[in-house]
Amino acid sequence: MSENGNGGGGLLQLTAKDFKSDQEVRWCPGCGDYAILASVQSFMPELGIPREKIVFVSGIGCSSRFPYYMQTYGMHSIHGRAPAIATGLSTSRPDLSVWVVTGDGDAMSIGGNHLIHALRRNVNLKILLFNNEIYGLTKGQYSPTSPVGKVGKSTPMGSIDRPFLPLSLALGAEATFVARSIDTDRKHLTEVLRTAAQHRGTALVEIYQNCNIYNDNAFDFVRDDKANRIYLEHGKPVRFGADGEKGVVIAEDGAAHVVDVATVGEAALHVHDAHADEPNHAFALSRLSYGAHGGTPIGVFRDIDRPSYDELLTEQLATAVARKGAGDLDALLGSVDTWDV
Amino acid sequence: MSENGNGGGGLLQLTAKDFKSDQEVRWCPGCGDYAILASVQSFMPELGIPREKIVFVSGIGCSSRFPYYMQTYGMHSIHGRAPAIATGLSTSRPDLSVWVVTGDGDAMSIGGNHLIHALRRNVNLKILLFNNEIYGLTKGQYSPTSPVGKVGKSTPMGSIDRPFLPLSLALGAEATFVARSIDTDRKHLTEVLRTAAQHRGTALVEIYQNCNIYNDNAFDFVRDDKANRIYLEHGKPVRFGADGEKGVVIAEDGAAHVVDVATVGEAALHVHDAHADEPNHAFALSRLSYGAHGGTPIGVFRDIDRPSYDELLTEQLATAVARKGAGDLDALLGSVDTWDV
Amino acid sequence: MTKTVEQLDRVIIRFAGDSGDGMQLTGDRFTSETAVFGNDISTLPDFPAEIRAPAGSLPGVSGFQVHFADHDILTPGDYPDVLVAMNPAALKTNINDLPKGRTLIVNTDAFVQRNLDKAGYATNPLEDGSLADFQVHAVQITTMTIESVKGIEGITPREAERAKNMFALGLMCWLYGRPVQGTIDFINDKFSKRPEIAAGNIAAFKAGYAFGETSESFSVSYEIKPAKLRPGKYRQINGNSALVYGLVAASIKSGLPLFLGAYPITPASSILEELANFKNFGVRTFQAEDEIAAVGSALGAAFGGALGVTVSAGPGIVLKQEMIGLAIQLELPLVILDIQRAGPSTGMPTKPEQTDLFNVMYGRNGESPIPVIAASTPGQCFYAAIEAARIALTYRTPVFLLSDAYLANGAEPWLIPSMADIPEIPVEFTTKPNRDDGSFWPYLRDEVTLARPWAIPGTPGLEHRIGGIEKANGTGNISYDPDNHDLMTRLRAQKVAGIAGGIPELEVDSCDGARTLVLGWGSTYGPIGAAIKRVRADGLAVDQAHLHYLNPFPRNLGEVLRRYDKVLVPEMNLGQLLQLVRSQFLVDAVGYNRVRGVPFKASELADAITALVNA
Amino acid sequence: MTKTVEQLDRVIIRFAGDSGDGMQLTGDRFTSETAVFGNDISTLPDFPAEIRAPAGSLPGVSGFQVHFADHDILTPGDYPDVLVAMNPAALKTNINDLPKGRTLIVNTDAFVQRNLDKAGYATNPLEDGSLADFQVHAVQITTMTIESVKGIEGITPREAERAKNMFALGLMCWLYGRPVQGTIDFINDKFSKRPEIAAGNIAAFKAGYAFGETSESFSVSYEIKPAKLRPGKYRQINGNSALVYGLVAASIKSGLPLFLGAYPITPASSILEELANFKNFGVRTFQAEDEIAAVGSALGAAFGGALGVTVSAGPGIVLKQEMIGLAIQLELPLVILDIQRAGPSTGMPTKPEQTDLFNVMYGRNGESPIPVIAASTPGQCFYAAIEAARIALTYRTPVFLLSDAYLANGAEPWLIPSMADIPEIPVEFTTKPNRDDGSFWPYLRDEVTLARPWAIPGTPGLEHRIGGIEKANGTGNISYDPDNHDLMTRLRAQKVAGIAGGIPELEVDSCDGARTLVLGWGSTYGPIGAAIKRVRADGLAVDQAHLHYLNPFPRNLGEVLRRYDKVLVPEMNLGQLLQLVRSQFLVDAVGYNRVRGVPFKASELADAITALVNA
Ligand SMILES: Cc1ncc(C[n+]2csc(CCOP(=O)(O)OP(=O)(O)O)c2C)c(N)n1
Ligand SMILES: Cc1ncc(C[n+]2csc(CCOP(=O)(O)OP(=O)(O)O)c2C)c(N)n1
Ligand code: SF4
Ligand code: SF4
Ligand SMILES: [Mg+2]
Ligand SMILES: [Mg+2]
Repeated sequence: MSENGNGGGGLLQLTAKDFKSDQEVRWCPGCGDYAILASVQSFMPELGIPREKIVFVSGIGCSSRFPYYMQTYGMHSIHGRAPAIATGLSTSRPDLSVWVVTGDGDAMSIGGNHLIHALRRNVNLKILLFNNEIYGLTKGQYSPTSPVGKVGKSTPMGSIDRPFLPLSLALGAEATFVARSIDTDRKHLTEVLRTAAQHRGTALVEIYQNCNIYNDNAFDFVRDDKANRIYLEHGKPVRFGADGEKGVVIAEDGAAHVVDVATVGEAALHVHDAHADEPNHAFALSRLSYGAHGGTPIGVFRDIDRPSYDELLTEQLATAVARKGAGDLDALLGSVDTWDV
Repeated sequence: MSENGNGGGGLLQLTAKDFKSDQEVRWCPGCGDYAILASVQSFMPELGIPREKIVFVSGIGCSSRFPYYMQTYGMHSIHGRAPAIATGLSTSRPDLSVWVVTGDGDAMSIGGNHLIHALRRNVNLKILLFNNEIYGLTKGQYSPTSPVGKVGKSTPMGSIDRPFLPLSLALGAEATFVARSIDTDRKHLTEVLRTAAQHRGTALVEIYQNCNIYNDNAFDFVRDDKANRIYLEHGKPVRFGADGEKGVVIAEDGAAHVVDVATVGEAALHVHDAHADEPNHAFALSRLSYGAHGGTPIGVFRDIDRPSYDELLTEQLATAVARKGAGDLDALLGSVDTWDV
Repeated sequence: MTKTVEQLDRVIIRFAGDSGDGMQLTGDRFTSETAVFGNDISTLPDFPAEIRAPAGSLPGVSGFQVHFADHDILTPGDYPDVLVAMNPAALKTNINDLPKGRTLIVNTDAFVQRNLDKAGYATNPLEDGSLADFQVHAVQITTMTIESVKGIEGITPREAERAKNMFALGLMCWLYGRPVQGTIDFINDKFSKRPEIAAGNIAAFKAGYAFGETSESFSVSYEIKPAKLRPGKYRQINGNSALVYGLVAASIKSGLPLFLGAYPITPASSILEELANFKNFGVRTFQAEDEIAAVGSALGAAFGGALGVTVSAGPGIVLKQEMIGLAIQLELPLVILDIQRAGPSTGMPTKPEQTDLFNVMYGRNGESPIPVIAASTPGQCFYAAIEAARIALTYRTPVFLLSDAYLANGAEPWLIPSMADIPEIPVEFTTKPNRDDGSFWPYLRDEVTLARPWAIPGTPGLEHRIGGIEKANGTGNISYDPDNHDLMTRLRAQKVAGIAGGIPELEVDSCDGARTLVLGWGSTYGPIGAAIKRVRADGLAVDQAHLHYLNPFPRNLGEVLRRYDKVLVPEMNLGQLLQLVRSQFLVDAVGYNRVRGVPFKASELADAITALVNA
Repeated sequence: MTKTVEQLDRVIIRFAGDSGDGMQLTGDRFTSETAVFGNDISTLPDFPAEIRAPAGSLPGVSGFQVHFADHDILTPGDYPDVLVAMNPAALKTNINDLPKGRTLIVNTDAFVQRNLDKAGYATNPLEDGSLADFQVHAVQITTMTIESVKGIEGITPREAERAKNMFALGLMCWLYGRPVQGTIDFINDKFSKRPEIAAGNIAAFKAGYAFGETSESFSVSYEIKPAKLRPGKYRQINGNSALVYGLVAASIKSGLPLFLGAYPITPASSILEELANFKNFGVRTFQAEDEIAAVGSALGAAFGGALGVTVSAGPGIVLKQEMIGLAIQLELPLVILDIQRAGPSTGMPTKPEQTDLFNVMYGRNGESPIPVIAASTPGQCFYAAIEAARIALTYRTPVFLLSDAYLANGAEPWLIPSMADIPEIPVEFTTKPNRDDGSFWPYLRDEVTLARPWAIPGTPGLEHRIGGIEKANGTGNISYDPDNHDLMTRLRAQKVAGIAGGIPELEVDSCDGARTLVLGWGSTYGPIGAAIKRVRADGLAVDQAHLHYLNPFPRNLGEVLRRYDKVLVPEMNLGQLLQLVRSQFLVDAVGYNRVRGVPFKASELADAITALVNA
């Protein structure tokens, strides 16, 4: 995989195996996390970044065990706070490639605030959100992404609260990069990871992940029924279905709707623009899978260029030195009214 | 004001004065909070709800002193947590009218997570967010709504992080009601409060509020320059300007843009639909004032009907009683394997 | 083959297998049958924090120990008499606890090379002689399970194999003469939607039983007579369920609706989950976005007149503390359950510890006194919950109730209380002005309890505002007056200290001539009691006292402590109660402290006590 | 008119006025001139939590007390010699502190009916004889200020009136013979963008000075000779600035870039604000979304090899504790500054207290030991910050540094240190495998300090993972092994306890025959010292010791305590250090505890000491 040229990969002859740590993987047999781990490990060499420059930071949850399995630097932190910790690391060490791994409970429940603030700041982080629509590690309570009516351990009569759509929330939070992929679609996931890695600032990647113990089959509508996958491609009309017979239009109400291409004609279809300045169309697309469990867009919804937080801060530091000279504490301490005794 | 018929106001002959507590108001002279307080106090009688059924809950900040001045039940709680506290109150006491008062720091910085969760749950709360784009009480640090480049006490070289647009964030968080008004526009603010009060579930009202000490004139572009106020009215084309010469269209990119009515013709203008199922147009409008500091929509962006959290919970309680009968603990304790000694 | 039946007075069995092997269920069922049979019981489930670590791995081992007897027992037992090991990893992690000469039952089918490797066995322990010191029963459990299930339609091979825990259960039921009908009913109920699975499990269960009856490997079976407990109707209970029932009872007895705000966390989650089934009792449960919102919502509900409750474990309790500080300022009732687990930080989430005492006492800014009580046994959790609610409601204060992972999951027989016997918790909301001039002061205190009035929204004429800023005693208005702040600081402290007046004195289980006292709190009640029995049986005179109230202490604690030459305070921490009593009473008490994430063994405590007495 | 000049050895002045009257600025300027003049000084700013409460109201009063002398002084003084009251509310809230016979200067222009009403005066105190016991100087400050400014173009009447604090300052400068040029320069600088405002303020300042010289009301002016401090170059400093400089010094001396994650909160915000100006020192400041993110970001930066720092006050510290627990598990260096304020909950945000000691020691789940040090004076904050960083970096542990609202804002003369004299803080990152087999174990400890290696991202070959779950000593792999957990719990405790080996023994300021020791910590250093001086002057033999290290204690503390018959521990809390020393050393120390949100007065402490000695 290391033949890819991004970031000087030519020099480093790493393989997926180099990114496997010596720790035994402790997920349930059949868990979607395995597939994601394999994809990430095999994608890593492409980055062309030496392992020691890569850091994985996670919170708490099944998904958050991820860093233990990566032969990079890593921190398995506390519930919901990985983006905050990673922000400090990324901001003080712009030379590192910092990745956050989180779950739907970790990122959207307890950690919601840190997530949206990282997004608006555009901190140089790649956030992988393993969305299984359930709390795995604590054994099956509904999460903020579970659909209404979810019967879980804490909701015997069904949940009554409307879930978040992680990507809609992210776009409302001024995200510069949002994408979605599926645990088992290795090719697609790798492609999305590649784009995320190249993004300047915060990239949020939602990954539909099957928890076969507490929420099996939650994503079958798109995981099993591939005809429901709407692969978003920049500059292309949005089509899907077994034979591309379906498409997506942005309708009068500003919302994305699924249509028959035969009926409306290809020209009427929405042409995806991942780099659009305004997030409105990405927002419309992010809402398409709502409840319907039919056609569901995956891919990069939005990817725009804005300076990252650490770049701007580093710039301010340089400007300060240029303006005031490198700091001299002796001089500074004496720069106010002083007197001699 | 109590002649208004909403909610049985005819019976209660309360006036604004009845809603003034005996506590001396302790804001800086000239603070926008005074105007909001006056508007709220004079609006309250309209609700037709007896004072004892009304509760104001706040966090910490200048704005959060609000409950002390209202002759209702009230709690001045801790920083950022008012929505969480109010959620417990509203959920356990559906008979009350629960209002949250919060600031941009309180609601968007430390309290961001509680805010977005209240919104998605559609808890029966009316949230008044006093946005002065600064931390008032702690004396002038920039806030998550301050524009990029804000020079504040903690950002001597200017802030480098992109602010939230509170209404965009709320719409990304599945809000059922979002609105905006201005501290000094009493008529408009009252109108918005009226609509919010009638809404089922969470209503978020952003109020531009001038902090004349630490961020004076932040909203002059729309507070002073009334021609910049875009009054959103349901079912009407969106027009503004001194003589209605300007308007708003939703363009090809899905974004809202300001246009000359003379050029495009009235028919091209966006017709505001506050009750649209899909939030896309509201989202587009919520982004219109960004940085531009020109035409800025105020009014009700979105107001859709969805059951509130407490209604659904109360319903589950009733269903449980219907199914299992009213709880009998003696019976329940003995309903498992037992034995006699 | 005729088999003999031997009488035993008590037995300790440990089931151990892979996380996927259903050991917790097996243990639960065995315990249920044993309880219904009338033995006294005590159990210790022990499972990993991972949902299901890799099959066959050492970290994936899940265990369940049950101790049952014909007399009153206090702990799940130090060392097993029988170890059932379903795979090599289970053998490896548990064999060191099995005393020489005791019984080992192994599922030989699992001792294949792959599993031996995973467990780190260089050679097969079943063959290399390393188990020579034990009475080994090598049983082809998997094979026989699959065999037993043959012919039942619709069962997959995987499903057939998974019934092997029922085979083991059947075997153990035969071995100890347990009744079987309860398990058959249970299986039918559990798999009511898939009768073929039910049939398979029952077949495996019966096969295990039959294997015991017929196999030459087992020549003796055992009988353990029912225990003579206090007469009455019994059931089994674990600590978390008991807390749930206690909270519901407190809601009924106070007449206040129960509101629980919680965020899932091991080992506290089941309290939220179980209470969610009490909707027909008017119980509202709210799964919040985090622990801060959880306690916040409970406090909001309390402001509205509900019995507000929140529950968590260490990391979550820490997050709640700022809000609890607000509750202290607001002087509103609130019950906070802390199901302690091993720390610091994430620590060992499924393991018990007593390390949160300092945290609940002191983990807030400012002088913020709070009552703290602790439960001592699974069944006692029920009464502790009621008592926590009583204190909270009577004194208008947040209250901490400490339990731990051991009590949470451990089970014991429980004399079922009757609601009629539980005292009412009288709560009066203030509905009228409390001053002669017709005004209402929210901080005008009750002279006895120092509690402030609780006037809830909806009460006409008593509209008022409260908040976290210091307030004038009486009016409740914001006040920065130095003397008022000193006064309020002391009043809050006195109010909590005054609770001592309304709680029982500390009772001492004493014996003639004892010069040494063992003082405990929380879940060490069982092990300490068992240790005391042992050392007394050895002829030592040692007294025992157990604290259920940690703040304030029972009013006679100082006097009790000063009666002894030596005081030993065993704790599953580095000496937290110890510090409190040393500081408050200046007695040179010493600690026995182990922070291993497992309950004390009676034997280690007996050794420690003996050593101190003889020192 | 000729005026006499009298010599004084010390004076205490209190400026009091409306929040909008600029009293803090006035006090600051007076202090600066006084410091530059060479007196020893100590100040106590005292302002409301509201930004600007309603003009003229009692809660809106802002005060500033400055004590200056020709000798070494320790506190801002118990009671003022001179009170400057700019309005009736200021008079009302401060007059009770003014001893009979002392000087009162009032701005008569403000004593109009409206203001008298707001202050709750039924009659005008200037006229009703109630001030007869004081030497009252009734001055038309506003009128004369406006007069003085006349003729300066571009000043609004409102702006003219607002210069009245400069008039008052000018008058006081004359009265105590203070230099004036510094203030003139200061005004010119501050209003450099609006020269007319500068001119107006200078005119008012000079008018005040001139008024003193000419008015018959003042017949005497005073001279206070410079103090004989240790020779060297001095400046004024307050505690928060000193902490900032100390942190920057630690960054320089350790060679690590400084990263501060913080969220604004009174009285800690200025540390974030000041450090934000150190960008040319490579300092990165990050205003986080909340305190959890603030400490989290600092910990993330520490993982990356920075000197990670976070700062807050009570409520924010509580929120940080879960993350600090993680830092303890990770064994990474981190400095946490707690600028204590009055609690519980929001409490009284601008007022000092010492009530967070328990919170920082114990406010986390699990056994989570952490070093705690405390600063004693504004200037000492500089050294305390360096020491906190040294401990954190040397032992790879989070460290708490306690200051408080009094130290934060209070000022004193400060002998400016030279960077060259400050010892290096040697930090070595691990760059090579630390095991013979070429592997790297992140929890292989230094034998002396027990610190684990710090191998930062970017170091090839040392890739490793750390986390909050318990880990095996050495390898750092996840471990649920009971004995390992007990070991790690003890190792973490020992590591912190071992810091005692590297810190100085406690020094006692002793006098002949003393049988009583006064033991303090934190900002009570000044008042205790002043009280000791007094009681010794009264002939009592009393020793003093002051703790800068609260965890671990200096290794000789027990030995010191046991030397005395009586030990008094004065604290601005209900007895937190007291509990620690009683428990640890079983000495019957007693507390002097007041929780009033104001620093102790030397006189009250002198009384308490005397009472104890004579008891
Ligand atoms: C402060 C705190 N609260 C609660 C928990 C318990 N907890 C651990 S993981 C988790 C949720 C896990 O869900 P998710 O993030 O979706 O991860 P998954 O296990 O599904 O991958 C919770 C509630 C905790 N560890 N810490
Ligand atoms: C836990 C906690 N952190 C920080 C603070 C300090 N604090 C009080 S108000 C405030 C921000 C106020 O800003 P905003 O919410 O915008 O209200 P405003 O004063 O502008 O109305 C902060 C940081 C606090 N009281 N509690
Ligand atoms: S519980 Fe679910 S998410 Fe967790 S490891 Fe098992 S299958 Fe995966
Ligand atoms: S600081 Fe600003 S927001 Fe606060 S009271 Fe003053 S003017 Fe209003
Ligand atoms: Mg999940
Ligand atoms: Mg604000």
